[in-house]
Order: sequence, then structure tokens, then C-alpha cells
Amino acid sequence: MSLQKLMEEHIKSLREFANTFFKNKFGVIGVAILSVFIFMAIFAPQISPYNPMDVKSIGVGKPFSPPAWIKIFNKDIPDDSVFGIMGTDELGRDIFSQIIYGSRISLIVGFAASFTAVFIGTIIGLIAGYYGGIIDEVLMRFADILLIIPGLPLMIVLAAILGPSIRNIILVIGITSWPSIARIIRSQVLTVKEMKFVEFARAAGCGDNYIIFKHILPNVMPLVYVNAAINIANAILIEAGLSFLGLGDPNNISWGMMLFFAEQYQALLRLAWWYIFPPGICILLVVLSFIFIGHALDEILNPRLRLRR
Amino acid sequence: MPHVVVISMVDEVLKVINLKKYFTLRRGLLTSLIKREPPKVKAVDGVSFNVKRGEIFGLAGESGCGKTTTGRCILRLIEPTSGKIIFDGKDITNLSQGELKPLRKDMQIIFQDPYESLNPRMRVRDIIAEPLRIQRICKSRREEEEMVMKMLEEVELTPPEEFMNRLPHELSGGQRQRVAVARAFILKPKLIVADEPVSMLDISIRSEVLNVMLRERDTYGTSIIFITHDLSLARHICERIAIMYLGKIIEMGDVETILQEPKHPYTQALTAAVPIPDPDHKREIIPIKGEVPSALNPPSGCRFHPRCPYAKDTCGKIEPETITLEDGRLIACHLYTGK
Amino acid sequence: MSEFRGYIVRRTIYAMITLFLTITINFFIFRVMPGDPVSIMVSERILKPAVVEEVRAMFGLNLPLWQQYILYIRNLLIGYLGYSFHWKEPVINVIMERMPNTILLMGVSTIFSVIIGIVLGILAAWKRGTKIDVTILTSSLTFYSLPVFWIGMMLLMLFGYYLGMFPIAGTMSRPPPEGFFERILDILHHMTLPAITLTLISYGEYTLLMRGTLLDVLTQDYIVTARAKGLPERRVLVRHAMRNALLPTVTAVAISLGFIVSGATLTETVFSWNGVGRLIYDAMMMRDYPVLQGAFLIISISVILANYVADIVYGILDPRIRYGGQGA
Amino acid sequence: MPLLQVKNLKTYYQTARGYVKAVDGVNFQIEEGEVFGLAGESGCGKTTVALSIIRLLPPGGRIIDGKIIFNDKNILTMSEEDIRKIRWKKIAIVFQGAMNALNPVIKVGDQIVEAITTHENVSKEDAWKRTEKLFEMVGIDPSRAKDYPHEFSGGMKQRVMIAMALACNPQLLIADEPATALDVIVQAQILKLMRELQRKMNLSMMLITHDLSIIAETCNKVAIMYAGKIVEYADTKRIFRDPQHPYTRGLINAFPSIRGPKRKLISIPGTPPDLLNPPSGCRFHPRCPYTNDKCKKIEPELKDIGERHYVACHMSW
Repeated sequence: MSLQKLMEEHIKSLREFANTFFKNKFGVIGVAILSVFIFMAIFAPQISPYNPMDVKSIGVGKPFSPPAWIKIFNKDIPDDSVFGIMGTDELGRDIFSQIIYGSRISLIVGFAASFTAVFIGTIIGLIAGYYGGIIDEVLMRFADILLIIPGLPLMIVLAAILGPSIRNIILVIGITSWPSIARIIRSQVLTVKEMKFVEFARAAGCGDNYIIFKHILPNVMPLVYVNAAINIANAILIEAGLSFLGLGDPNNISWGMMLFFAEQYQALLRLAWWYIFPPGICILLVVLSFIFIGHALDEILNPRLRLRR
Repeated sequence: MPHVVVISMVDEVLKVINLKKYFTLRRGLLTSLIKREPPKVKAVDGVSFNVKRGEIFGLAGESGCGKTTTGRCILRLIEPTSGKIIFDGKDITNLSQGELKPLRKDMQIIFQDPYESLNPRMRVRDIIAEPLRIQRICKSRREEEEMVMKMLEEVELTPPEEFMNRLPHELSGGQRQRVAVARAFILKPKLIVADEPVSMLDISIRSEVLNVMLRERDTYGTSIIFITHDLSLARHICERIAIMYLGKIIEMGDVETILQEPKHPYTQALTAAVPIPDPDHKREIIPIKGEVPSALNPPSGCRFHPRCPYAKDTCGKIEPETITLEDGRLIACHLYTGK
Repeated sequence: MSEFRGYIVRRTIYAMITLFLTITINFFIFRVMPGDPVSIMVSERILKPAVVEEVRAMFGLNLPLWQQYILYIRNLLIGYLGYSFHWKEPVINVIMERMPNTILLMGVSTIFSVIIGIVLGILAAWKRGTKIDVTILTSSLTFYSLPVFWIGMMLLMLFGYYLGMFPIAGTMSRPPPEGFFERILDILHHMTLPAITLTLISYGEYTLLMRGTLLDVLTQDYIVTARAKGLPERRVLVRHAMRNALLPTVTAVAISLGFIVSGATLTETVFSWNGVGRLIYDAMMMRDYPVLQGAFLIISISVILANYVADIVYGILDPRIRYGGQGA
Repeated sequence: MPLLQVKNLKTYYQTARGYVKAVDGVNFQIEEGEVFGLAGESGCGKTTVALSIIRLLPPGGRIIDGKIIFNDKNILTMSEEDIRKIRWKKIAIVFQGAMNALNPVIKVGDQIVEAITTHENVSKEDAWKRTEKLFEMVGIDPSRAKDYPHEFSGGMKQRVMIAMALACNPQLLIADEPATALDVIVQAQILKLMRELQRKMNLSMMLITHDLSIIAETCNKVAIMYAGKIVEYADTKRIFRDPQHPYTRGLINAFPSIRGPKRKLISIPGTPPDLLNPPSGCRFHPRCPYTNDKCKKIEPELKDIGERHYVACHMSW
């Protein structure tokens, strides 16, 4: 069966698309998890019981207090040595509030960096694939180099030079992770470009811009969506890594940065599991939700794996 | 604006003179710096023919013989390497794509694959109207809609309202191909290149699509270049036919003459190889062996000589020129040149 | 055969271009970025005046940019990468001292993750749609979605601090134990947790890839032919499907090397593993730019070379490339 | 006793939208030494019949009902191990996709040797010698057995496939569109080769194709399939001379011929039905010029109208 036919069979109206999407187990789980975190991020000030960063709030609990529900298992712990539902950090700040505010950074960085990367990647992929020849050769060679250079060390170098701020982190992730998208888009453009409806458009006298935007881009978009989702997942992981290395924005708490402080202040030695466990799990859940959504989109929009002859 | 019918002095809509298309094998940036001469595939190598007004001209041959490339070159979808294309009395070989644009409404194309030829994200009305919009034919949306509806009726996609807003995946293969026919004929072109328009359709619906196409042709007096590998079909559709082998026309003439009394050894083999839907028919013996050699290194002299049962020494050395026989056919073979 | 030679030549030239451009990018990142380029290359505050002079002379820090570039290339060729502010010795020495540790850690975990990944991938594809498949898929995705440093921290807290089964930091005990085998055992003991961490985050990718490719291959016509020939299912899988599915995996291992290096950087940081990754972190914290630049360069060059080797191996494994034709 | 008997075979594919009734009650038989043609347009279920016979349906495909009796044994009730032994040893198959039917990373000779050693207790050397003989038989230089598939042209690959199919001297050869993707001359060569080998080895053959011309010059008997059912089944000459089913007639009339009188090509109106929801009664009724009420309600049975000419049509006769 031709690729074209497969593509066609899976183009449906938005409503039909939503129906298919929500029949997909992965898609439903992904969207459910993500909605919780988006809700958290939007209503962080309303939900969180304390201000996670405010110096004045230092001492809301004792430093390194375990969460209060620990008393269920060990009644001997004095009341003033436990705190909240997730305990406190090295300065006695509320970890639960930090987790809630941390979702903002993860999602903002994830969406913004991914948007940057997808935007650059799609444009470069379109240009390289459509025009081909020397333009293609140069762009793809450049993409290959960025693909081959170890990502995190490059980002460390860039972030170290540019200085820590959310904007810089977004930029650094964005400009280093477009190549894989550009490659995928390019190969799809190469396929679509050879299709006969494009040739007909040329025979009817259409110009390049018209063909790119009217005929090629719409047929490439499904891949863009899928890759955007996967890319957000990766961007969130990278943001966590950079923050963990101390390259995060010191004015905004993020999950990676919580783990940075945990490491710096010997939380491991103190076996402060309540400090280490929640950020990791949150990162996992958010990343997984995007991977699930990407997977679901891929199954619906890019049916290669599903339809076997 | 009244449609002014310009009756040209020439009765040929298309004249192709010594058309050549060599594809340079794409190599990496670097390899091309190291080696001087890139390998070339001589897909079309000196093809000349003309198409009369209102005629259906067949271009037939096995895969890789250059028939499709020829069709694309005529429409300047591929840039020819050399030769001349004279369309409607105008030399269009060296026109820029911009200069070509107004001429494009007079020449169109229909493709083989019904699944690849329609944009899956466009509705039938937009697909058929696209040439109108590009050429800015209609003054209003209503006019455009009327033309599209009329076209749908002509290709028997009725009632048109029902098909207007469909997406290609909501159509069957035969219906798609009729949309492709409607799209090609909506500008009332003077020439259509039909590249194997029915070979991917089931037999039982082929003739329906063909008949729609032929009727449109009768209405608008369009000339058609019918590219096909199926000689039985060519026989039923075309008036004249050219048989191609490795980038060259080796025999050309009236379709019945060529197919019933082939003179070129290759045409003889080709016609003998076509299966006949009649169990009583005794199959002729196919005298030739082997498969078509690569166009990258075509044989010297007559390109058919390594497979030809009548090959002589000259055939490997001298390329046969095209001569006209008494019955009007053109042929390129040393059996007839007397060399 | 000439096709194959052409392939090798092509790959070699591409690798050289990549190498050259990486080196160039490295030069410009540190000279064109905001900040005082001289202070990035040499610190008058920390280093002795004699050393400062030497570095200035070697890099020509007062010369125009293009002359600096030529000097930079020359320095690279003679292995001169500058002088570390913090360790107060030539950068190349600082890096080379730590290189073996990184190669050891990455080598061991890559081998493990490739083996585990491929085996699980085959298993999942073979048992497609069953509970085994779902379990393998979910676990692969989960480990892929976890931050590597977090896995490291959890392992360290549980097995290092809490259970005390493994050392909490470093590459070797101090002082190192007597005897050759004791030393090897000591290193392995230190390496266990970091290696497990790295393996956990990288095996999933191979699993998913192997599963996907194998499922794709299993729908090919030649697999139907193999089954129609009456071959036992196991033979169809091993001889016909796996050989074709392993080819793309070879490439994937090479491409994911950059990803593993990123993981290694974080893992080495968590476990204070004395390798180049940890060096990058330390250099960044100390603002020791010459070391940062040098370490980044050496790592990039290693990955490019490893990729090049993988390309060649791929060419040898695939007969379509080895014997010419439409391959490549 | 016929070599192969297919009785009331029903094979469905499970999809997200329901069951596709690809083969829905098919009956035919193949005698020893006979060339049987199964003809029909794309999607009529002819390939599914072939895959059902060797029980190699793609995922989702299931044989719902029926019997396939080969050498007095029902293939459908055999154990996986038993059917495995029949594949290739007794029933070999040449697929449509000649281009991809050979494993690209294994030498073609080894792929044939493998077929031999799987079923027969011979040494690798002997199997290799036999492979070289097979190559000669299909007209390829035996030294080319050491080459990889990508070094062969399309026609040569199909010859290799034929050599491989004959490696274990099967009783039945199934050829599914063996020459469709090839150029006319090569196609004629391949079909000629198959006819010659069939005669020489007294093979029983089942030829699946959409091309009635190929059936006309190759087969003794032919069954015409439409929408998962056989609509007409008889001696080839009889079917061409005196087609009874309106679909068969339409099909024959739709075929252009390079010889004989030139005539207008006639098509069958409408499109083949969706096998998820096939039409009630006779499946051809929406496209049939002679439809009456009975056709819409009652499914016609395949009836012998004399001289083993079977037709499934209410109009007959």
C-alpha cells in the first residue's frame, strides 16, 4: 500500500481525530497526567501552602524535616520535627510548594525550547528537502555535526558562557536540538515532493512558495506534531540536567535545581529521601506524559506501524 | 471576455526535435570534486516526433525506455538537455518558468497513480479549481464553483454537490482518476500528457475512465500523448504510436500498421510477448533473450543489437538512422537502411 | 568492490569535515561569545607571569582573530590545549589523566545496555502484544524518562549511604589497595553503581529501536518466504529477521554515543567518578575555561571517531554496500 | 482423488472496524498435473486463498470455517509442526513481490540450500550442487548462486524464486501474480519457463492473477473470484467461449487485445464492494445489468450447469 494511501486514510476531521485519540490508551493517560501538571503550574500560588523561595518564610519548619505522615509508621518522632506532606529542605522551606512552583519552569522551558527547536527544524527541513542540491548538502552537514557533538557538554559550555537564566536555557536547548527534527522533516519532504500532486501543481504553473505552503507543509505537519511532543519530553529532561549542574536560573526554583541543592547540602548523607524522591517522580511523570502523547499521535497520524499487510 | 479561438496555420500542436535528456547521477559534494566527469544516464537520447491537433499519440515501451521522461520534458517539468520543443508554433525550449506560466493553461498532465496524484489534504473542489486559481481564470467564486460543478458532471461524478467537498480518501481509485481527468481538462488545454492513466486501476473500471477521457477530448479537441507500456491498450486508444527503446524511438507510425505488421525486431518481440485473452490463440515464439541493459552504459551502435536475432557487424558499430518506409512508418534499423 | 571503496572514501571525508567544523565551532564559541576572550584563555590573577606569557604567545592573544585561529589549529596538532587555571598544569595532561576512567565507564555500560537492549527488544517483538511486551515497553520508556542523575542519586542513597554496600564516591579507594587484582576489584566495586545508572538510562532506546525494526522486518516479503519455506519459527527469527534488524541498531549505537556522553557527564558528577564528564563539571564550577574547552573538544573528537568506525562497520555488515548496488 | 480440495473456505481479517470477509465460502479442487487459474481483481481475496492453503495469514487473519484437503489430509486441523513440513516440501509458493521476496543480506544460493536442508537430510555440499542444477534449469549461470539478491534484475530474481520453489520437488506450486511487476518480454519469458517446467515435471500448479490473458494461455481450468466468492468455475476454453456469469462476461469484454478485431472497450459500472459490509444476496448485484429482487435477497449457489461448468448466478440457465 502506498504511503500516500496510508496518509489519506488517516486524515480525518478534528472531531474524528479526537475520538481516535481518546480511544488510544497511551493518549488518554498522557493527557490526564499532563492536565494535572498544567493545572498545578497555572494555579501554583493558589495551591501551594507556602512561598517556596521567600527568605522570610525560612524556618516554616525545621531544616530537613520529614513529611508529617511519617508518624503513621514511627510515632516516636516529635511533632515539631515533621512538616507538611513532603517535608522541608536544608533551609526549612516547604518542599511541596517547591514542587508545585517547579512545574512552571519545566513546562515553560519544555514548551518554549521545543517550540524553538521545532520551528527552526521544520523550516530548515523544508528548505533542505525542497530545494535540495548544495543548500541541502550544507544544511544537513551542519545538522549532522550538531547531532554528533555530545549535546550536554555543548550546552554546559554554552550555558556557562551565556550565564544562568531561563531565557538562556531555552535558547541553548532550542538551538542545539533542532537537527533531529530537521532531518525527519527533510526526509518526509523528499517523499512528498516526489508525489504527483506536487508535479501537477508545477504543471499548472504554481510557484515554489505556493507549493511549499499549500502542498508540502500540510502533509508534513503530522510528523511535526509527533516530534514536538517527543522534543518537549527531551527538553524537560535536559533542563533538569542543566539545573542539576547548577546552570539553572537561581531566581526560579525548578525540579532539577531542587536536586542540585539536595546534592549540595548532603541530602543523600542525611537520607532525606523526601527531598530527592518527589522532583524525580514529577520529572518522570511529565516526561512520560509527553512521550505517551507523542506515541499516540504517531499511531494515529503516522500509521506505518499499525497497518500491516 | 469572448473566447477567441485562434486557428493556427500549423496543424501540429507539438513538434519535438532531437530531444535529449541526460541525467547526471547525483553524487556527494566531494565525490564530484574528485572525479571530473559524472556518470550520465541517457534517459532520452535524440527523440523527434510531432503530434497533430486532436490526435492521440501513443508513446510505448518497457520501463526505463524514456517514455515518461519524454512526457515530462515536453511540459518542461524536467529541463531537457538539448533539442527543441515547439508547442503550438512557439519554441518553448528556453522559456523561463515565468514566461511559461501563461502557456501552462494549454498543456496539462494526468498521472498513473490515483493515490499519489491528489493532495490528501485538499477537497475535490479545491483540487479541480487549483488550475483556475493559479491562472486567475475566474472573476468570482460563483463562476469558479459553476465551472467545477460542470466539470464534475462531465466526468460523471454526479451529483456534483455530493463530490465537491469530499477528500481524496473518500473516493475510489476510479473516482480519483476521474477527478484527475477533470482537473486536467478544466482549462480546455490543447495538449495533455496522459502517463499510464489507467494502469493502476482494476480492469473492470479502466474503460470507464478512458471513455470519460476520450469524450472530453472530443469535446475540446485536445491532443493527447498517451504514455503506456500496454500495447493492447495503446491499440484501442491511439491513432499513431511510437515505440521507444533505451531513450530512442525505434519505430513509429499508424498504430494498426505498427502493431499488426511490426518491422523492427524489437517491436516484433514486444508485440509477440503480449498475452492474448483467448485460449485458442497459439503463442508466437519470442526470439529475443535477456533484459533491457542499463541506460548508464547503453550498447554502441544500435542499442538493441546485443539482443537482436538479426544483428550484423554494422549494428554494433553504426547507429541506424531513422528512415521512412513506403507505408509511411519511420524505423531505425539496419535491416532496412541497407547497411 | 569499488562501490565499497567509494563508500569508505565518502565516510572518511565526511568524518574529516565534521572534525574540522567541530574544531572551528569550538574556537569560535570561546572567542566570539560575550565576555573577555583573553580572560577566558588565561588568568593573570591565578597563573604565574611566566605561564601567562607562554599561553599568550602560544595562542597569539593580541593578534587578529584569523591569526589566532591558525595558531589554535597548530596548537591542536601538537597537542597543546592551554594551561589550566585550577590544576596549574597543561590542559591536555589534566584531560588525559581522566580519559581512561571515562572510556572504562562508558565502554562497560554501553556494552551492557546494547546487549540488554537488543535482547529485550527481540523478546518484546517476538511476544508482541503480550504482557511481556507491555512490561518491557513500559520499563524501557520509564527509565528513558527518568533523569539520569536522579537514578544515580537514588542508587547512591540506597546502596551507598543506607546499605553501605558500595563506595559513595571516587574511582578507587584511597590509598589504593595493594596488588593488581585487588586494585581491579576495587575499581569494579566503585564502578558498579555508575555503570548500572548509565545502563539503565540507555538500554531503553535500543530496546525500542530493536523492537520497532524487528517488527518492521517481520512484515517483509522475504520473511513470508522464509516461513513458506517451512523453516522453524526460531530460524526465521534468528537467521532472516535479526540479521536485517541488527544493521540499523549498529548505526543507532553510534548516534546515541553523544547521548551516552551526556548521561556519563551527569553520572560522573553524581558519583564523583574521576572522568572527563566530572572534569567538565568541575571546570565549569571553577570557571576554568581552558579545561572546559579542551575537555569538550576531546570528547567531541572521540565521538566523531567512534561514529566513523561504526559507519565503516555498517558498510562491512551490509552486503548491499559491500558489494555495491543500490545500497547506501 | 484430487490433489487439493478447498471446501467452503472462509477467511476473515479482524480490523478496528470489524471483520473483513476476504474469503467467504470458496470451493474448488486441483487435480494432479493440472494448472488451475484463480482470477479476479484486486481485493477479491485471491491472495488470501493462497495464504490460507499454506496457513501463513498476516496478523489479524483467521480461517473461520472450511476444509483444505491436501493428499487426503485436512491442512486446517494439522499441528503447526506438520504444516511446517508440508510447506515447500509439498506446496511451494512464488509470491507477487519478486523484488522483496529474497532476503537482501543472504546469498541467493544459501537461501535455496536452506530450503533443501530444512526438508531433506542432505549435506550442504549436495544441496549446493542441486542448487546449481536448479539455476541451470531456470536459465541462470550457476556461478551466480554466490551473489546477493540486489545483484539480480527483476526477471532474474523471479527465476531464482522459481528455482527455489522447485528445490524440493513439490507436488503443488502456487504462483501469486508471478510476472505482474515485470516488463512484457520478461513476463512472457517467465511464464514460458513456468509452463515448460510444469509440463516437464508434471507439476500441479495454481496460478493467481488479475490478468485473464495470462490465464488464457496458461491454465486448464479457471475460477473467477469476485468479492470473496467464486462466481464461475470451469474449463478455461469454456469460460472464454461461453462465459455465463455477468461479471465474467464484463471482465472478458474489458480486456483489450492486440490481435483480432478492434472493438470498443466495455467496463463494468460501479466499484467493487467493501468487504466489511458486503452487499446482501448476490454480491455482484449492485453492478449487474440483470439484477432483480431475488438477486438482492438470496445468495446464489455455485451450481453445475453441465460439463463441470459451475456458475453462481440466479439468471442461469
